[in-house]
Amino acid sequence: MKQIISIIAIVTIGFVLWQLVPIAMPSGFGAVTHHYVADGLKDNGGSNLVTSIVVNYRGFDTLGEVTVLFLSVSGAAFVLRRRSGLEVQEPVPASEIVQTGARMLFAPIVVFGAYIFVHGHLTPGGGFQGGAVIASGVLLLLLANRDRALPHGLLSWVESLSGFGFVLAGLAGLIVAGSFLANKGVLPLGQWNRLVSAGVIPIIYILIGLKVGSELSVLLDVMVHAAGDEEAN
Amino acid sequence: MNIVTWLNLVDLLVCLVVIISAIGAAVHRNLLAATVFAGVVSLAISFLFLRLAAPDVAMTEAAIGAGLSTVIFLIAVRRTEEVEGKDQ
Amino acid sequence: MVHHIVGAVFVLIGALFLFLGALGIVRMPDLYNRMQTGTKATTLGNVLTMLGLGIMHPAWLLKLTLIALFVLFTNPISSHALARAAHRVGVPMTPLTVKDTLKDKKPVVKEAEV
Amino acid sequence: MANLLLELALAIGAAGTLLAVVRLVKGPRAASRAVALDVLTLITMPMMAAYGLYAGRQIYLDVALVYGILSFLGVTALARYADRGV
Repeated sequence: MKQIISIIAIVTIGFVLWQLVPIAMPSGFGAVTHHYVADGLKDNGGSNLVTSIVVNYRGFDTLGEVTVLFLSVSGAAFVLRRRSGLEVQEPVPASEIVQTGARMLFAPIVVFGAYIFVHGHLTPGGGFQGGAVIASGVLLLLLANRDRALPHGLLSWVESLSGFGFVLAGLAGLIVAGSFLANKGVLPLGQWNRLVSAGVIPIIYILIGLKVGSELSVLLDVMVHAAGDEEAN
Repeated sequence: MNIVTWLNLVDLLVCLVVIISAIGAAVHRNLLAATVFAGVVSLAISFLFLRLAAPDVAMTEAAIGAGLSTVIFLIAVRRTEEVEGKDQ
Repeated sequence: MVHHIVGAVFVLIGALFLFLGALGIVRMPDLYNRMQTGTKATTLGNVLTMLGLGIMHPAWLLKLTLIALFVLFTNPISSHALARAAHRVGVPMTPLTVKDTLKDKKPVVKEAEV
Repeated sequence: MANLLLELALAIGAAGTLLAVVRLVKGPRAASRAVALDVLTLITMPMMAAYGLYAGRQIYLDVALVYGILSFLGVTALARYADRGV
């Protein structure tokens, strides 16, 4: 019965969305869109327009998203905090192949994540994606050995400092150019399509990447080590 | 203008994959299977984002869907119940 | 111009191997046989496709090689872990199985539905 | 000509995806489904790369690279789940 209801719900929602497509997709662009598309690259000097919009025009949204992620990780850590004195079933240790693979692949994965957020203003991807890739590297370590202890002090310092740096970069824009997270005039835009270009955007993306990476790593660590109800019984 | 190419067939098949696995993820009672279905949904959606010329979104979907969300679901299943409504 | 055609033929052969791998996991009788086709044929198809794309567009060869290398590194890890875990929890083999060298290793943990 | 062959390869790959989905839906246990997920990832990755060449945009390769690096985590995690390792 439940399955039939779910299928009916899916079909109904799909039908409604299908009807909404012409309304939701206007044929032309609005004035704001025109401004973004026409002046986005010129304003910010990056070669990735999406990055200019996400970090510069809508940078305040990004700050809010990072804060939401921080709050959710804090909430998860609060709910799933490690309870002592519970019987936890001993895991079967990972085989040597998995452990060796984890040791060998951890460094390339982290380097690749760093590549993604350092090149955020040139290629697709950015802070959030790079942070997620770095957290996946940490996840690989945890898969190979569940009892591995992460450096919590370091992670929380990185997380706090990068969040602080993000706000500082925004305030610098407020002081120099008159609006929060403004890009123009804070740092030179540099040459187009170079690694060091686009003003503060790469700095903000590196900070976001570090923040997201450390937050997701802490989340994974908290979830892996939480003693759930099943083991408590 | 409206020439049907092989690429349209590709789009159609990938959309079919998305729909089938989304239904599977929604209705399956075994939560491990539903987790795998969800991973396939994000995989196919990521390809569709590429077809729509949105590599940024595709990369986000890839970075989150390939490893992290699947594993977070798995950990959550481990901490709770394997089969939906087992105790009823 | 000729390297475009040669590369495209390589890509086509690679795609054929990918298709055969997918066909294999539908046709094979049990998990272990499915893993044979599901990892070996598709890895070969993957490498062949990347090679063909590299022939078609030599400027991209570095990144394509990187993808192929990562597939060659990571795919054995995951399939090995899966096969080991499946045997440990006692995923059944097909009745056609002739020899199971690890038969005396009793399942250590019982999982309901892995 | 070369573009047509690329399109054909993409179509063959997409047909393979559909076959793997058959196993994904049928697969008697989660382990078989994990194998289907593995195959789907390994098919989609070259499809992404081939489509990147077809569209002439190198940046599409980055997405395929992300999948190439991270795709094995899901299957490994399922295996470790069976070992009670997560």
